[in-house]
Amino acid sequence: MKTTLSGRRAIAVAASVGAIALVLAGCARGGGDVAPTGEDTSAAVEPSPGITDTTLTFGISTPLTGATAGPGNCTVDGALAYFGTKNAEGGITFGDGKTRKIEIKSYDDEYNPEKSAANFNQMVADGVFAAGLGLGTPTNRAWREAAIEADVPQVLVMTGDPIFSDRTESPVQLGLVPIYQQEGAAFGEALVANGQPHKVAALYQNDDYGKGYLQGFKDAVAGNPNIEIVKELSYEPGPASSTPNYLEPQVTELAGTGADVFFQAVSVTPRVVENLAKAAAIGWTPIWFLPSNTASPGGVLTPAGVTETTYPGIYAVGFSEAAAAPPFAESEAGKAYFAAIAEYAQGPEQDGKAFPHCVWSWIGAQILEQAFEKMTEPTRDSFLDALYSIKGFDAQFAFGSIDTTVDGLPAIQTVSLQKFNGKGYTNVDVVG
Amino acid sequence: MNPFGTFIQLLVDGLAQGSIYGALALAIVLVNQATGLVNFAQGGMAVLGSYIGLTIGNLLIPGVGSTLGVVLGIVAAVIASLALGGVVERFVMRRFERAEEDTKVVATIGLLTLITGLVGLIWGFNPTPYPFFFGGSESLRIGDVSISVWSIVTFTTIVALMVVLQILFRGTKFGLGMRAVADNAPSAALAGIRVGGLRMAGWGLAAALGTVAAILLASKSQLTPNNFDGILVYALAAVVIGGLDSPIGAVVAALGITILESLAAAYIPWIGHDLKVVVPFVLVFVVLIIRPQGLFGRRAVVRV
Amino acid sequence: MGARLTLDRISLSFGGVHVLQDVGFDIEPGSILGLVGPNGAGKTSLFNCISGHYRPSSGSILIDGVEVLGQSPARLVHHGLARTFQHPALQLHASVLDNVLLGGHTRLPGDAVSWALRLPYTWRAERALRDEAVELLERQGLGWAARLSADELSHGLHKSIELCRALMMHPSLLLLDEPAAGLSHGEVEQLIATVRRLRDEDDMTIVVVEHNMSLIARLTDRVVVLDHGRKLMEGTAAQAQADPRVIEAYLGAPDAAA
Amino acid sequence: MKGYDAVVSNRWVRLGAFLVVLVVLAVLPLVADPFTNQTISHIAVFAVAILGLNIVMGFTGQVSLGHSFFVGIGAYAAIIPIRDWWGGPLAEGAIVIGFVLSGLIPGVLGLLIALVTVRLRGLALAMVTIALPTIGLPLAQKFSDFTGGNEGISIRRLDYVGADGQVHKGNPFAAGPGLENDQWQYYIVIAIALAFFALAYFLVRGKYGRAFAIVRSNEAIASSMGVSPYRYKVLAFTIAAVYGGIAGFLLIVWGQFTSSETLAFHHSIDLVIASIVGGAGSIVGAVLGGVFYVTVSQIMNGLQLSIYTTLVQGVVIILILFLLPGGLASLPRTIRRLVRRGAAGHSVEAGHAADSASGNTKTQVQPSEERNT
Repeated sequence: MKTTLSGRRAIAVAASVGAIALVLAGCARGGGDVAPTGEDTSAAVEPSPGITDTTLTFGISTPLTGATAGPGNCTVDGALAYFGTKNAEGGITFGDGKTRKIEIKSYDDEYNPEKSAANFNQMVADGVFAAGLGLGTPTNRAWREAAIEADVPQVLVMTGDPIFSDRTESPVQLGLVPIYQQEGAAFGEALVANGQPHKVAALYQNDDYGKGYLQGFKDAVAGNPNIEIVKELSYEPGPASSTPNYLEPQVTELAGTGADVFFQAVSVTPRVVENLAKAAAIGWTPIWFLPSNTASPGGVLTPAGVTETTYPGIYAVGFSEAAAAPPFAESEAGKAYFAAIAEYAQGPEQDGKAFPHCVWSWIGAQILEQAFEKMTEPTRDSFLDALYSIKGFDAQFAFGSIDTTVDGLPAIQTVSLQKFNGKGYTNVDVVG
Repeated sequence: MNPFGTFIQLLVDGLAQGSIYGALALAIVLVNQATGLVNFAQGGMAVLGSYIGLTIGNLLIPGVGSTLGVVLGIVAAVIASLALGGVVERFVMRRFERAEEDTKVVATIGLLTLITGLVGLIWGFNPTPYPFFFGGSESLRIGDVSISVWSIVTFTTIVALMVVLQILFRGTKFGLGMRAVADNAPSAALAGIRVGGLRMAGWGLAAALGTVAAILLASKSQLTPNNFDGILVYALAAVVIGGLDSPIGAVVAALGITILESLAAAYIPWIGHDLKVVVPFVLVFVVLIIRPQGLFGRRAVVRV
Repeated sequence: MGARLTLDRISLSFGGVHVLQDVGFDIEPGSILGLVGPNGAGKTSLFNCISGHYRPSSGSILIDGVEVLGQSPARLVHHGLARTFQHPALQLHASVLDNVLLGGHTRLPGDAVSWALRLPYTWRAERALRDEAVELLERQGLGWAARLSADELSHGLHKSIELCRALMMHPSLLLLDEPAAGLSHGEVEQLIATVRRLRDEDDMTIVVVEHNMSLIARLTDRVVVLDHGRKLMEGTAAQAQADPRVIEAYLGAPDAAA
Repeated sequence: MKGYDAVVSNRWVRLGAFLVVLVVLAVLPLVADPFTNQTISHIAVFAVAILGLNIVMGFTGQVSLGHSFFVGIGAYAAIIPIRDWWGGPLAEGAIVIGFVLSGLIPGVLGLLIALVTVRLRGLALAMVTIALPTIGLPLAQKFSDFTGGNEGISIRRLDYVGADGQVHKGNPFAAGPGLENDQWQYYIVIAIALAFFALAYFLVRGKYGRAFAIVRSNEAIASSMGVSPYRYKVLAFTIAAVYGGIAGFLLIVWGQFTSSETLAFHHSIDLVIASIVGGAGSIVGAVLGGVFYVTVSQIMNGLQLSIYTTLVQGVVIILILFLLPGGLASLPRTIRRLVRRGAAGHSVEAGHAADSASGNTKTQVQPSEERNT
């Protein structure tokens, strides 16, 4: 008897829970959807999520822990510093006349695409107005199409992957930093311009980053018989466990080619430091090319013990001033930047200059501000329209003016070839 | 540089880099001998130790001058690591003495997670240059080949440590006790050996050894919280290939896989630098299948 | 039907130490053989050779005339061999019933997929085995403990449970390694009754390693005495107790002969 | 016989509870907001992966530090056929092929690896399993034309030629009418996850559960029972690989994206940690592990404290190992034990002496199922 009783009771409970749930189901989500999709005749525009009359929420999904946490924290801290300062001044006046404060929400993706995809879901649930500024190709790619589906702007992402600036492929996206090909091409063009014959050795990271740089360079020197690429070596990148421990064998091998130009697309700071020291030690003194994210004078060249005379020339492609260079710290804008970083950064031990990404994020924040000031309605569409129509804006620390109107190119397009002068970099047009 | 010069250069560089893997492998062997487990947190502890050394060194430098400051920093790091290793063994790992193998492994993984999180929060993620107290970036040239002072210092330090450990293991009462503990702790305890003390000492020594390696590495390529993540994987491979109970085996295997990897990358085109990481791990497979106790290890007798 | 076990010139050495040298004997089906000798005589090593855990360096082991030397322990089970261990290794966190059911492992049909899909025949086999195990436990007076966790029971009960586990294998040849060690007087009596019943009713061939000479004398049909890895003598328990060589062998360890 | 009654009634209670859970799981997505659905699906994806890990680590005691390799391979095996064939003549068949391959390819790889390596004990096996992602990741990047390298493969907006001859963009896991995408994906993920949980639940009961357990605790005894440790370890490793691969498929259903990153070694570490926190020797533990894996990051994000996530995970795992070695799944049992010890304080055997004397067979009933759960 007891058996059947408790059995029945259990089933009864299950059944009633089911019944209640079904009733809830009938009214909750299905019912909720009907109202907004009904008539669309009201005069006032329905604001998008994440924006009120006084605030706007912006989400950043980026690596905050793990092997890429250094630059990752920078992508948050630059924006926090910039908008922190603006908020303290009362906020930003939007194109619709309202003054809003910008709230930055950061989400750790550990450089793991699956986490960044989950972060996107969370950002939508948290009601961010737009998201972006985050670092990483696979992590941004993981939610690119989800952002398109959900119509959430994914803007000013820190990856040189060209797909983010392709308006057809990526209708709600925009890249911040120049695409890798542009940077590689800038060096190639300057090398061609000096007219001398050159033998080039290349070391690149075997991913979109390294391959993009190399492709840009190759395209720029193509058809020029003076310039011969004598050897290309690569290495497998990857965070944490598979981060290459040292690349000196590649440098040694490339030195054996006797090349006089070393095109080096390596994104891991300590490895670049080692390579610079290594080549000098084994007596190989080519002209160097460094990518923008691992060319910091204070963070890379000085620790490597490199001076102006070590190599015939160290060239980097830059699109922003380097916070680690003395002129930056002495300028008014630079002082304001460091003060803001000191006040608002949330990442641990952030000095604002160990990685360039803090400055890039600061530039990105200015571009966002431009878009905010131009958007006339509190909607994502209006924001994207505004963002895509910035032209001739001179952002602090950025070379050249910002132009977001060109399909296929990111917000920062002006890349300059720079030569190391012992302290910082000076812009040059020709290698040599 | 002629092709032969390149070859020699690869060998020389492999020896120096392999020494770093070897040092960590040595630390893993030491812990295994003392407590019969494999410490996945070894690299994390090494990084923590060197950050402590850096901090203390930087505090001292204004007062005592840079060279002495750095040296004292390193001494402090070694002492701190000794203490850290002992404390971790006594208050964390001791709890898992009788636990099963997988629990112990996971405990050290938890430790690694904890330490990595802590280091990142305290010292941040910026790569920090580690001062070297004499011309580490200087190098000697012999013909085409250049050998950096760093390489020489690293290699000789590690080989010296290996020799000391080998003597310690095979030739002293301490080592004998350690082996007795590793073999059979209860009977070692009955024989009057202070098992707990030996275990703490083993952990402490291993942590100090790892810290020496981390400092050597950092003085070449800066200090980051994740400095040793990739190196740990190589060190484990070296330990498996060399044998868990053999200090010499661990170091020789570490040097061997590093050189083999570089040479395979340079001279076997279809491997190249993209796939060179595969080389040591394929070797791990091969060695384990042919000689599961490692090339230098002793076969354990399985009792029923 | 009990199995005939024939050992011929079994030798075993570990790292140069000769643990067993040319040991051989033959057991009649359905009889009980005692394997005795002082500590370190090689009794358990011989057991491990028979059960396949050790591989002798030479010799031959026949079960019902079939050579089984070199077969894995898991294979030997299919020759009707079951054994217990000196220290009963039960699944301490599993129930007594589950421990005993393990003995019936090879009698359960079906591969992993069938079991994962819970095909009806696996289900039925499991239930039948369960009924059998409960019955077996009840026969041993352990029915009350079936659903308890093994770690809640005493050492003596562990021994009984281990025996039940071995019996679930329906062995024709049963090896008992010190079955009485650590048992109370009452438990020993029960053990003797059980082992005798296995021989008399189930016609099992049984080999017992035991220190306790009085137990051996009451239980076994014949004994084989080992010393330093060699067979000292073979005969009845009374003959062994009277044999001067045996007495001498035990004199080195008089307390063991108690 | 009264003991049986208790068990049977207990089984009814369990059945009832199970039905409640089932009904809630079935109805919830219709009510809940998309994020809740996505989170539950996400948990289910990793619960399946962790369940595989539990079978190899928790149930047979083999340390596997390469589980992310199988998840990653499974994800590739699922997404590549869909990328290449969906919308073509195969239509939805591509998804079925992807599903089958996501279990099959990791399973075969796992079997081959296990055949060679499970003879190794403890650490050696751990080392070999570390080698899997360490080798797998560079290989996946090397063949980036096929695998998409680190840029990955996304199938959320896949080009396909429709019936009208035009090229459309479509999500192979888009919902039909009446459901939203998150609901549809939820149902697929939950249905498959439940099926694989049921399979594991049945498997670790009865013959195979007992065999795994004895292999874990004592190989010598296992072999004496006719349980070949080698065969059962190979079996467990292979099953774990299949579960990892299926989790890879579910990852695709959930996120429609994968890249070489999925294979990375440190994700294996994340899975091991989640497994231990949830309870490695338990089916329910896999769910709890999945909850831990997914929600800790989410909560830390929500609190805007994510830089502390690593530290928190480290602290949690050490605490769990100290206080609850059986993981969160063992919490009820531990509490019960503490309560019982506090209340009764008498040993069962003392109680038994009286019981058996009086022929009373009523003792505490501990259904054997509970111990595996």
